[in-house]
Amino acid sequence: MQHERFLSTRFNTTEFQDLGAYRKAGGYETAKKAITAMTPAQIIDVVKASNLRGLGGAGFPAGMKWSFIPKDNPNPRYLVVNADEGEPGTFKDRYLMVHDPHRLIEGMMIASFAIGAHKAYIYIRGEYIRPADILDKAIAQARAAGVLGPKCLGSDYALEIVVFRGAGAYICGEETALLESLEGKKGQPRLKPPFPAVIGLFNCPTVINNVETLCCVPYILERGADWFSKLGAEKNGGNRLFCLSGHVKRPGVYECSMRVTLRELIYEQAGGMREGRTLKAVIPGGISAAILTANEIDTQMDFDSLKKAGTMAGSGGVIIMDDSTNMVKALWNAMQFFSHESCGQCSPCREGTGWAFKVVSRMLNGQGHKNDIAALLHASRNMMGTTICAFGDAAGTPGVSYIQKFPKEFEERCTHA
Amino acid sequence: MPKLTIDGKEVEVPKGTRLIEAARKLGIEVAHYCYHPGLPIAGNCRMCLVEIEKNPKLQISCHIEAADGMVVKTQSALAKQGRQNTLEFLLLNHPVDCPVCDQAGECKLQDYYMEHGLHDPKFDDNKVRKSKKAFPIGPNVMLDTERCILCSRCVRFTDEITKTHEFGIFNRGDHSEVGLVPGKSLDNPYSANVVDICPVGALTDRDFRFKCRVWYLGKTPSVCTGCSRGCNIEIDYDRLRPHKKAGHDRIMRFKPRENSEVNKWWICDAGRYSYKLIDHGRLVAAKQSGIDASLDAALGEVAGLLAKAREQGRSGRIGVLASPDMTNEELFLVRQLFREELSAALAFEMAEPAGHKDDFLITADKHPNRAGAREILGTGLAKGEELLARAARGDLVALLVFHWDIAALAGADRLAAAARGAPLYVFATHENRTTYAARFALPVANFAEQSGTFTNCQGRVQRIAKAVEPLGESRPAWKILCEFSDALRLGWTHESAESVFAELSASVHAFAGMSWQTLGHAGATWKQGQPQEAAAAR
Amino acid sequence: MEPMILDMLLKAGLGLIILGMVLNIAGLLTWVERKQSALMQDRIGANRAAIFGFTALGLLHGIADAVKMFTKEDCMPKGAHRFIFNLAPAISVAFAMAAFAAIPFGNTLTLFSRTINLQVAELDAALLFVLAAMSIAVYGVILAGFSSNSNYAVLGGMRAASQMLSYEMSMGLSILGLVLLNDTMNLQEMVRAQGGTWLGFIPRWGVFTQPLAFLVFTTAVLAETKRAPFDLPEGESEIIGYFVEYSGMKFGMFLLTDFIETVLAACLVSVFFFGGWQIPGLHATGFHFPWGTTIPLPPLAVSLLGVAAMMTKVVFFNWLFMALRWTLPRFRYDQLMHLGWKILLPASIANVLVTAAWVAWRG
Amino acid sequence: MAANVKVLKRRELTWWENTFLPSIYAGLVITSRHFFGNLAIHISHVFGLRKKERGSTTYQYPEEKRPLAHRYRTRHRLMKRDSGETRCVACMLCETICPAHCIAIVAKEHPDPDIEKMPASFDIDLGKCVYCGFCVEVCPEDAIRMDTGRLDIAAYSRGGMILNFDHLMNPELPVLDPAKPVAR
Repeated sequence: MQHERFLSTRFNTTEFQDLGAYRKAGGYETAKKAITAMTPAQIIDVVKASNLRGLGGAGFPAGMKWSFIPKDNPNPRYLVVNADEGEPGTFKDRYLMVHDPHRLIEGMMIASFAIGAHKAYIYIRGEYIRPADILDKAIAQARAAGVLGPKCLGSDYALEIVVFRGAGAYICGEETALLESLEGKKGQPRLKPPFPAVIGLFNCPTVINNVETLCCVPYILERGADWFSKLGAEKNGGNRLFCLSGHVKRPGVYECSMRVTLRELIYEQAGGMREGRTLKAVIPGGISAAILTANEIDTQMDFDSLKKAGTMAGSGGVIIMDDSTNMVKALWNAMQFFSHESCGQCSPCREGTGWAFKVVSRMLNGQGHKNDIAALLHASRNMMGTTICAFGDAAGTPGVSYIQKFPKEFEERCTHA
Repeated sequence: MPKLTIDGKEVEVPKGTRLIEAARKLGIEVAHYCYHPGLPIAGNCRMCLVEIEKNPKLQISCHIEAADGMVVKTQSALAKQGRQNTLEFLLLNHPVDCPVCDQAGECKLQDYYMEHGLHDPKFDDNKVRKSKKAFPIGPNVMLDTERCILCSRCVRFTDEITKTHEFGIFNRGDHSEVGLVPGKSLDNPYSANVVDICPVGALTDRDFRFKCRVWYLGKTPSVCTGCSRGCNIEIDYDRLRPHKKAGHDRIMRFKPRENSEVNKWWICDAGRYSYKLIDHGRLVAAKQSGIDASLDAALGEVAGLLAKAREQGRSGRIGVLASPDMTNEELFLVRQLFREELSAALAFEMAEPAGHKDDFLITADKHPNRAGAREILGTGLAKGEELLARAARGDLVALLVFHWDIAALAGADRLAAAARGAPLYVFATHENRTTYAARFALPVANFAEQSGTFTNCQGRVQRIAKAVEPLGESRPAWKILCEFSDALRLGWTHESAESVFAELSASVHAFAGMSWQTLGHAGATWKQGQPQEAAAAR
Repeated sequence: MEPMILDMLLKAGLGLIILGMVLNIAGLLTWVERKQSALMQDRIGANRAAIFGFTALGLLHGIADAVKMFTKEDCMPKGAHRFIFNLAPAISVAFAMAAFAAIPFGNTLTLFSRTINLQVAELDAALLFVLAAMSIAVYGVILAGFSSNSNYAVLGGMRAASQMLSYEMSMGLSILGLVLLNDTMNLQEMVRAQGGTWLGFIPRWGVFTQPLAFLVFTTAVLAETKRAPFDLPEGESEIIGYFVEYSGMKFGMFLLTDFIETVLAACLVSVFFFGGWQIPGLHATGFHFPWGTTIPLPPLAVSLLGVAAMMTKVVFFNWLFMALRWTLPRFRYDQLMHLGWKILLPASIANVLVTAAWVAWRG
Repeated sequence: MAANVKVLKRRELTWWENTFLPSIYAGLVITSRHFFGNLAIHISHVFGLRKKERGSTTYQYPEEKRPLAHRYRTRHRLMKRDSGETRCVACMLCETICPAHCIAIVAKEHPDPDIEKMPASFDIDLGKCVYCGFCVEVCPEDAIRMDTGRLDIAAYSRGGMILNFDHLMNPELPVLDPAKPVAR
């Protein structure tokens, strides 16, 4: 299958980090057109029509999200870019920020204009030191050139962009925890409702979008909503960056249409499994997604199809495991991560992740008790759906799905009385 | 006003009411830890899960607002299972050291464990040890981070109520623990309230520590007398166990009692620890010039003196210094006996240094019933100092002093001068320099040992009740006044403070329409309109 | 005069010997009772009282008891009749002992050419004397209960009195058969009449001539001693007896009376039904066996053997009574009355009638 | 509800049985068998024979102690930790459950915050104790047991019957001091 690529076309060069090169290639023209020639409502309608989904993981339609900003709220509005790319197996936003930072800024500009924000934040994970530096530099350049600032691109529209570096907490990728962190508090998710679109950053209406989502926006305005929505699948417009990692010949970021199947991603794009190995399992959307076995890979990679398959598209982090993989070890890895990253606010997640990790550790050491599988399922299931944010579901999913899909490997290790 | 159904019962609640409050209105208690009606909602304990029809997931009832037509089930199998699962999580790393925990017996973990019957926990690994076990975090509070279930009530209390921000929750995941912000100590004037709101034994009272198991406590609703706010309290006393040695403190602690009109859920530390005065330094026997004497002799002498003065028509020269520490009933009897019957020289106020006050509960007036005294006795009266001066001039045949420690306020010299000029009779709860100087000091019961009413600074009449027996020979002042009335053959028939109050409400306008029953345990605000009725009558 | 004084002295001496003997046996019985019941019940029994570490199989307990009783406070209940209260135990014990005066402990003993009848009082109506003495013992019981100023004691006394009266009837009637047969009321004569054998080997003892009378008498005399299974008057552990208000040695006297009466009962049963001092085959000159062999013995030896035989029989019956006491459960009061009036009394009357008919028929 | 009544008829006694003589005789045989059998054994013991047989089933108490079942409840003791300290944490559950109100505990702070609480005093009034063993069952710390095997409990006063903390920690000590004053 042929894929029309646009997001990833600049991934093999760093020249577009420079404002000059970017503008020479037609950069900021779309933004200028949007700011000067379009109304915010028009922009939102275009984005809505493009079926652009939130590409950070939840897949919430971006245009819809923008339209939730209350019109009558006198408070300032904010755009926050979620660049806290913490999901294990995901590394697409880094490519975008390193290789095409101005694309992000342009997307932010359009989005900020659409929602009426004059200040936008990029919340970037603390480990992304180089991307953050590049962004800082790009913003400084853009501001110096009058692209940003009180008069953006010569219009009346004012926009300031601030890069905010996180401190390395996975939970701060959750939008409300991100807001808390941005406000200078401990990164813990907030109770919803109210949603950030109503009460967000500093109690003001706020839109939070992923880097990739915003990078798509200039293209949509440039080439039309129709083009974009046709690129992808039904109600899943456009392309998506898939981060293939694990036991394939060529791991990396691949831009594909949402229509692509998992099989194609593995065997065509990534060049298939390593020499002499066969596929055992795939996690299609970051570590929080339910695992799939080798004969479940014919599913299409859009949000709705994967949901139907019992898993989720998530952040696009496809982790491929071959037959040399120890699933208990894999689960141990996941649970170690979750128990370390639970924010500790809600009891089920705080205590459940630690419990699940202890049980899996015991299994890994071959010390599993006879009823440990039941205990692990019990803990995992009870974490799901009972917490403030989606972390509980994320932390519960691997335990349940790994055991469902590979019960034998777990049973073998749970023999102690 | 949304109308919803909870457990098959319909209820209508104001908009914005949370489900947990709507359920409470129906008398249904949904198990909860982090939710407290006086604090912002955190929704982190995930205990108050209920099932809402047409909603696939269980929802926390402390956060979800009641909506019209909602059908809520708090007792469905799913909801119960959900709460049981949460409880299991909460107990995973709880040390379950109930034997050494002062909270045992009033611990919500215990209560809900019994309610939800989690008798087959699946966790069988080592618990996470927190950094520190019990340690003091302020003058009044001990913290045990292991017992903490991280409900964040204490954090929210210091953030929202006292705004002193001492607490924080540190670390992540199951290593999270509550603690003090570095460099701070929990020493705000309301610090011990965190003990009350802590649903488990993480925050315990240093003063109450290991003193008594809570199931030995008897509880009597009463009112704090520390200042004129009249915070509602509960007197927790040790139900004397026959095998326990006598002689130890009877009152174990004060706990604030919810009254949304007065003190909400809180009480200041000064009031909370004022229980120590109930048993310490008490005047337990009549004293004659500081030496033990017969109470009957003392009462007889005063009664005889009153009768003689009336006979000789000199009763106007009896000085009576009543006190705003007295109950409304006692003040009413003072008015009836000394003003209406004897027309004695009456006062109830003295010059006092201004007390500490803040903008929350603590008031500057350190007497519980000044409002009541002014209403009953009137505001146009002489001050106590004038009575002292008259006594010193020899103008009085006797000076009766209730509660006031004159030596502390007016000085020992003026006290001595007054005592030289007229026989001084002091009715006091505690021994002090005034009782030593008096011709007779008579022991009276304090507020924990009698029933009655106080009127707080808002004009709210609130009942106190007897928690313990009067110490030693002491007896309530109203009983003493009734004895004097017998000596004067006035024909009073009061058998309880309640009957005095009935007469009071019949004759003093502000109290009109009130009765012991309508006051209840929350009290009632008196009538506005024609205040100072007594003064007007003069 | 002289022989008469000597006779009196001899009789007095004999009386003292018998008195001492009886008292000692009664004292020993306290020990026997403990030890025998212990052995029967797989216990050890009293074994603690010791002098210098010697316990003498618990024999010293009797002494310890005596010391205890003599040294115990002598209480008298308020409102008790002082004189009668003191008198009652004395009556009990005195008349129980007086009855021994008529008991022959042996045949005549010839010493220094004087013939001494081994019977303190050679009464022709000895039988009546014994019965009378035993009856008077009832007074002790009734008076004790009556004078104690205690309802329980009165009830106990009344129970005791009615029981003793009930059984005295059968007791007296059962002996009547023997009197008819032997034509005497002198106990010594009655014993002598039981000498000799039938067919050379069956002793001519009362038990063989009057078997029914033996059963009735034994039962009645046991009831007369107020001991188990007829111990309703005392009811040691359950129902309170007539001496509930007594303490110290006065209580001890009642206790002793029981044992003395037990000895008396054993003596009477031996004398009436087991030939007293008779030994089958022993004649005045020595043993005469039915197959013709004779062992000549001097008269003194014969007399002493007779005394020994009497003692042996008394000891055996004491043992038997003890064994019965620790074997049988106590009667209920109505059962007691039923037995006395409806069984023993008709049986003894029938026995008298049959015996009288037999005597009349034989001429 | 009509009860189902089954009338049992007693066997009529024969005339001979009615005299009770055979029963009396049988009873006498039994008791006499014991009497003479035991007598023989005791006599044999005097001569050093049949030593293995016991002439009685009773125990001569102070010299000879009856073996106690391991669950027999005897005087209390407090258990110790490895360090020799008491295991008791003064939770007062025993005091609470005690039906005789014979336990009185006063708590105090333990220097080790991991233990936190310990008894300042722990008194058991054996004069009131009914040996029900509830205190042992209720103890969450296995701190109190009734397995000392000590039954020799006597004192000259009521006060002498009160065991204090030292007595409970050292059950082997002679505790009931006759010289203790009568008054508490």
